[in-house]
Amino acid sequence: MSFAEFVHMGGHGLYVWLAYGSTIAVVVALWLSTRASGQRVRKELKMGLKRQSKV
Amino acid sequence: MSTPPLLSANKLRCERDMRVLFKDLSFSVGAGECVELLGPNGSGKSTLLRALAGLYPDVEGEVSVAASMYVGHRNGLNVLLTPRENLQWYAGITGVGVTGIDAVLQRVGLYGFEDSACQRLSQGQQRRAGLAVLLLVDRPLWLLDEPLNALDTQGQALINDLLNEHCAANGAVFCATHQPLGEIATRSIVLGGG
Amino acid sequence: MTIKELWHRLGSPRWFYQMMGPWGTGLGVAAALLLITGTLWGLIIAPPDYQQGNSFRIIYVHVPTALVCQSAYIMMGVAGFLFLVWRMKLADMVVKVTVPFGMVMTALGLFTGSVWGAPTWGTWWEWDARTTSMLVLLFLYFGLYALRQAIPRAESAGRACALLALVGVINIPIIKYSVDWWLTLHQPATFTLTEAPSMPAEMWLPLLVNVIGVYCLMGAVVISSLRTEILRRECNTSWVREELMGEPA
Amino acid sequence: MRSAIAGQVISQVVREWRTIARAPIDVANPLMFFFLGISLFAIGTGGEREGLAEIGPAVIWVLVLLANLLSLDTLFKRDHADGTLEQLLLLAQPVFVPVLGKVIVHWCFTGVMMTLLTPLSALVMNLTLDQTWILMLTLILGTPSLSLIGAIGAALTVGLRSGGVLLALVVLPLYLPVLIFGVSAAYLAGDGLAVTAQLYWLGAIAVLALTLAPFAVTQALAISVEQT
Repeated sequence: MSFAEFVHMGGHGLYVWLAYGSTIAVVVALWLSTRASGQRVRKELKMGLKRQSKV
Repeated sequence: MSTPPLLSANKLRCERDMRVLFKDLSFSVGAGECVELLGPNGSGKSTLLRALAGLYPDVEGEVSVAASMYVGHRNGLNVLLTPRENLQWYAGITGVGVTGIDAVLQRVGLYGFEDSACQRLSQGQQRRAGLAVLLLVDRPLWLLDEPLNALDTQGQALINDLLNEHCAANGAVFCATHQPLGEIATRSIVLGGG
Repeated sequence: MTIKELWHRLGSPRWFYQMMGPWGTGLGVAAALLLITGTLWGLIIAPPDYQQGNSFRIIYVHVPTALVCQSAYIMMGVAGFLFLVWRMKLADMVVKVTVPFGMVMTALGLFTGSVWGAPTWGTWWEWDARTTSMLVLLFLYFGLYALRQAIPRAESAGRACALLALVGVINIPIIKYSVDWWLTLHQPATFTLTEAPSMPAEMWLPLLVNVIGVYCLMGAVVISSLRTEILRRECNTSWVREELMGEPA
Repeated sequence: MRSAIAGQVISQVVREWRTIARAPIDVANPLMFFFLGISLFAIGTGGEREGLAEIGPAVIWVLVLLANLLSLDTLFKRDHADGTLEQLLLLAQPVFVPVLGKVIVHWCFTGVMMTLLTPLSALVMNLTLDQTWILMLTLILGTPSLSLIGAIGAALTVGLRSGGVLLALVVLPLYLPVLIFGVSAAYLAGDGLAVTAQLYWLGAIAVLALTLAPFAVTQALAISVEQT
């Protein structure tokens, strides 16, 4: 099964790749945003605590 | 004070919008006492009162409150109805009889205004009608939030009489106020700047 | 660890924060592995459907998201009940944290469903019973999200959303039944998406792998967002200070 | 105990009735909106009679839903503003009884009113007599659950600034089953088919709402009151 046929998906390529692409994009984005918000909140809290300890 | 206190609070703590309003606050109000709660604006007076009345649940610490009657900044009156109709509603939902309504309205100085819609009464008169509920629904503990504002001198005299009578009849009053109540307050608690 | 002890432990966010750390990463890794194998398996190895050809492969992404967004709402309903009745702070955080995840998954499920409908039914949007009840579920998620934003105080917002989640979860079966009954009665029962004809093993195995993978993903996302939320809410406690300061990461 | 509860309900109903009598506009608005909507649809389809009969039941039911939604504000907004809602929560034992009284009065002035006016709206929509009769039956069975479920949404959003749109977003998805069974019954009646299943479902939803909703409303009111 050559790569071109694989992409063509027997005529339904557009739909299959649209669905899979969007799912992969959303799942990866979800994972990244969860990690990012975790780190951002931890950084903010650490800064807050540092400021408190200085006062 | 042989009878158990009508209101006892132990180590109350309240944090609101990341600011500690009060902490380790303990006090008790026995029968016959009239305690005034003083403190600048935003020091948590209203929040404490509403918590004691059971309207605000986010206060930590143990509280034991006898059957209480809370009157807040708002009068608790439907302005479309007349004072009499409002009191009839109060009597209905609490199950007390409607017979005492006329006497109560006269006691707070609303003789002749019983059947005019509250929206046509003056601010002071509406405040008196709001206080009339205290006399109609007879409960031992009164939780009052700024009862004196929007009241003229006779109104303030009326408040003093009502408080004295209530304390004399073994009731208790816990009242948040700007101007100190003066001599009728047996004790006062001041909420700090927070 | 008896149930009673677990229940007591769950009451303290600190225990959850420390205990669930490894669970969060573990589920995350499991989700990644399962989803990658399931997707590749469904894309390459699984045979095409005799009727729909390759567009049938969309089932491997559509069905898992459709299932997980409904289970997420039911989880919120249960958490809402726990918060309202037993005042478990953790349950409030679960409701708050699951709404964005559920909303994203429902939107994704709707999108993949309509993409699948295009070659199968010839239209991008078909008022089929399943797509409609998923659309209603999306509105229920919007309702929860909007209510959370509309109430300034965190504690009141928590209680209000817990109550709405509970009311919503009671209504989901009724909505589902009435939509299924009305829309399938309304137009002849076309090829139903989820109850596909009895599929041969090599067709539904990747589907099962993906479904488990998506549930692991939900576990991972919810747990890690929960741990962040716990830090945010307990920020002025000593254990959080020690947790943040001690851990230089 | 029984007389106390009866006393509560009567005093609440009397109070609501007086409030509405003093400010009838709160109740009249949704009804005006209902007929305005119907005439908009009629004009929109160019008054062409077959088209109207085709969409008639669906239009009437959707407008009943929206009119009910508009009228939900009158349930708690006034009491929340003037402090009587707090007093109700503090003084009434049990609280859900007067709350139920309020919802019943609200239903009388929205659901029942629109049901009684159905012959008029059915006339405008050129529906058959059979359809009108079934439409009224479904409305009288369906509108109680609209008011009850709507009361939960109203109680949740009573103190909020963005109350209106939020109320619609929260409540309309929950109205869907009632709409579906109501509209489908009217259409089936139009074809002369049996509609007992739909009526049973509408009745079941109404009973479920009647038993569960008052407690949810009371809990929601407690949440709204704590925010002021």
